[in-house]
Amino acid sequence: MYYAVTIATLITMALALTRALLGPTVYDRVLAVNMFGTKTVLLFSVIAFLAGRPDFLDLALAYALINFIGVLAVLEFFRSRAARRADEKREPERSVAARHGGKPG
Amino acid sequence: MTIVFGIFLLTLLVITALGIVHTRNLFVAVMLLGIFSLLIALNFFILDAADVALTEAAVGAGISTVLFLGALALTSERERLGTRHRWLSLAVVASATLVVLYATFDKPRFGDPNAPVHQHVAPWYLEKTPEYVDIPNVVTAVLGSFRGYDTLGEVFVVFTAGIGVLFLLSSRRGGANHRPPGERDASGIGLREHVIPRVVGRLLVPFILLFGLYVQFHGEYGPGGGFQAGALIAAAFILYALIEGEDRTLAAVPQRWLNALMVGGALLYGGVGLAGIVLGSNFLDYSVLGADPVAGQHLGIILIEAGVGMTVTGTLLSIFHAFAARDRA
Amino acid sequence: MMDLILDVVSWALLSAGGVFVLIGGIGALRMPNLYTRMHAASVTDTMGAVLVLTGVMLQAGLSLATIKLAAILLFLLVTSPTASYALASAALLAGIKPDAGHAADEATDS
Amino acid sequence: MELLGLYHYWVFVVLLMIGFYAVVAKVNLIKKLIGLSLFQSAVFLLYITMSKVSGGTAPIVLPGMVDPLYSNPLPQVLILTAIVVGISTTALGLGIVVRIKEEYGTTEEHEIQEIDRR
Repeated sequence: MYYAVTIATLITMALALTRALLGPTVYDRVLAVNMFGTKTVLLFSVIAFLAGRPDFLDLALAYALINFIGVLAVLEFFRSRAARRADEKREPERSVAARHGGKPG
Repeated sequence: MTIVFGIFLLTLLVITALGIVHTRNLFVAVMLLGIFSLLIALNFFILDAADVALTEAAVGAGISTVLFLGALALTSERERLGTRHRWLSLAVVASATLVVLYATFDKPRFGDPNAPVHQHVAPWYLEKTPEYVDIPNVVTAVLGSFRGYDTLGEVFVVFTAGIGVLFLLSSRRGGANHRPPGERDASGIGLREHVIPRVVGRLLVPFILLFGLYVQFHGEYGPGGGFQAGALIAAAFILYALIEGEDRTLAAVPQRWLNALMVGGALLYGGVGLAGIVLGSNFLDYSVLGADPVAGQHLGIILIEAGVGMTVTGTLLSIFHAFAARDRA
Repeated sequence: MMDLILDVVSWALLSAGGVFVLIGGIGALRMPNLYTRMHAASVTDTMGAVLVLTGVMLQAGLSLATIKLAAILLFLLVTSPTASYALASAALLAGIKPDAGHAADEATDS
Repeated sequence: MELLGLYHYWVFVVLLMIGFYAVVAKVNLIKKLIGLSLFQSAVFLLYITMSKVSGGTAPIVLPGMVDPLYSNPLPQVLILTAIVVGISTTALGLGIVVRIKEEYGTTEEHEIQEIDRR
């Protein structure tokens, strides 16, 4: 029965990967990555039992804790990009000057 | 059956890699690289390399995405000009592929227990670890004790790379420490306005730290060790920086401390090695550190793993702060 | 007898979990726009994870593995919906409308 | 079945060459670095593939296992350290790209070369 779950998870991974490759928006891709992360946690837990080494659940635990960071990093990336674009719209001269590193310190 | 799963995952891996190279949008490439990392960690796990899978998990899931996104924020997200000399490159790559493919037919078949790689020192490691080092995780024993020199070198490479990034990115414009406080704009506050991720993130940070310490000190008994723990602890602080903003993270753990961690870890490792000489044995021979050789090995491995963990934490966090500070300068 | 009941329950949970996971995958691929895809993916993500991990837990019995599985389940239950929320809010702020079926196409990878 | 035993090596070769193609053919410096990390991952995969022994288990001793067969720990040790070294060196490469972007205003290789020629 572990096999059934593993196969279902693997197929879902393939579907999520298809979604990540198709897009169409970046958010779809982030969604696919997030989904892929959860499926990885499940697969790690199931395979640990399948291989008879339940002490390797640490790996699933690591992913359960860490996967979140990737999504938050993406969110922060979008947020700071929006802030930067708003800045550039407001003060085009200043940001151009800043980009050329005109002023020291 | 597990091998069939492995083959399926490897196929997905190739498709992901093709997608990464094909897309012109670098942000998409970084997202796909995240999937690639998850897939390769699963493959490592299926191929019996739990320690390696844990390392890939600790590094690939959080830190590498964060670093690539940090670099993209400072450069550009799109490849404007795709490929140069496409047909020439394809021809070179195709011929190289054929040569290497031809070479693979001489390789021993997958999983062959009589392959040359299993005949040399590896059986000796597996056989002698219980006698000389007496810890269950043979990988940690080889990493810390039998091949301690090698690991020392790797730690110094990590350390040097950290110094390199600090040199490159904290020049001229000034890092976060030199920025006048009045100049701060909205980009340094992290996700403070997003209440739900913030609450959940704050909940997770202590658990990631705890798990990092568990991986650090449980590395002799299960998958884990300094490299994984360092990456996990760095990931915890990166999470804190994402939800609470750079400045609060730097207030909690100043750059000075990180520098001290980087240097201190490398020094601790080298110092344990020198202690071996002082106590009348060879460099990085821990047998003389304790009352009997096995106790000495235990102590030595705990100390050098701590050194590795310190250097890796300090380096990865310093690199992250260097990119983040550059973003706002 | 007890073992048999435990086995049957855990197999049932595992297969239900597998079905949920699979449905989520199909939904994420086949739904027409971002928010419906997110709905399909995140709801089944949580449910599938609960079912699969509980099923494995029943197999593991009372051991350190069960505690670890419970921790994994707890963290997944907390982080997975949060990640979905964060993503949906980012997409909404970026101007992708939930109601328009094909509005997503305009915002392709911008 | 005989040839299936080589599948892992073929995947290694294909991944290696995909990474190689990105490094030589792509103009964008960050894309080159991404290609380099694909290349690196392919090498990791080769080593870990070689460490596997059929019917073996991870080289972490479990009490109570009868006559265990372990996979080879040595390649795992090499790759474990290489992953962390890999992310550090990738970060160094990204740092250099960021500096190049600041000085030249672009991350496309031949635009940089044109600016240098002037």
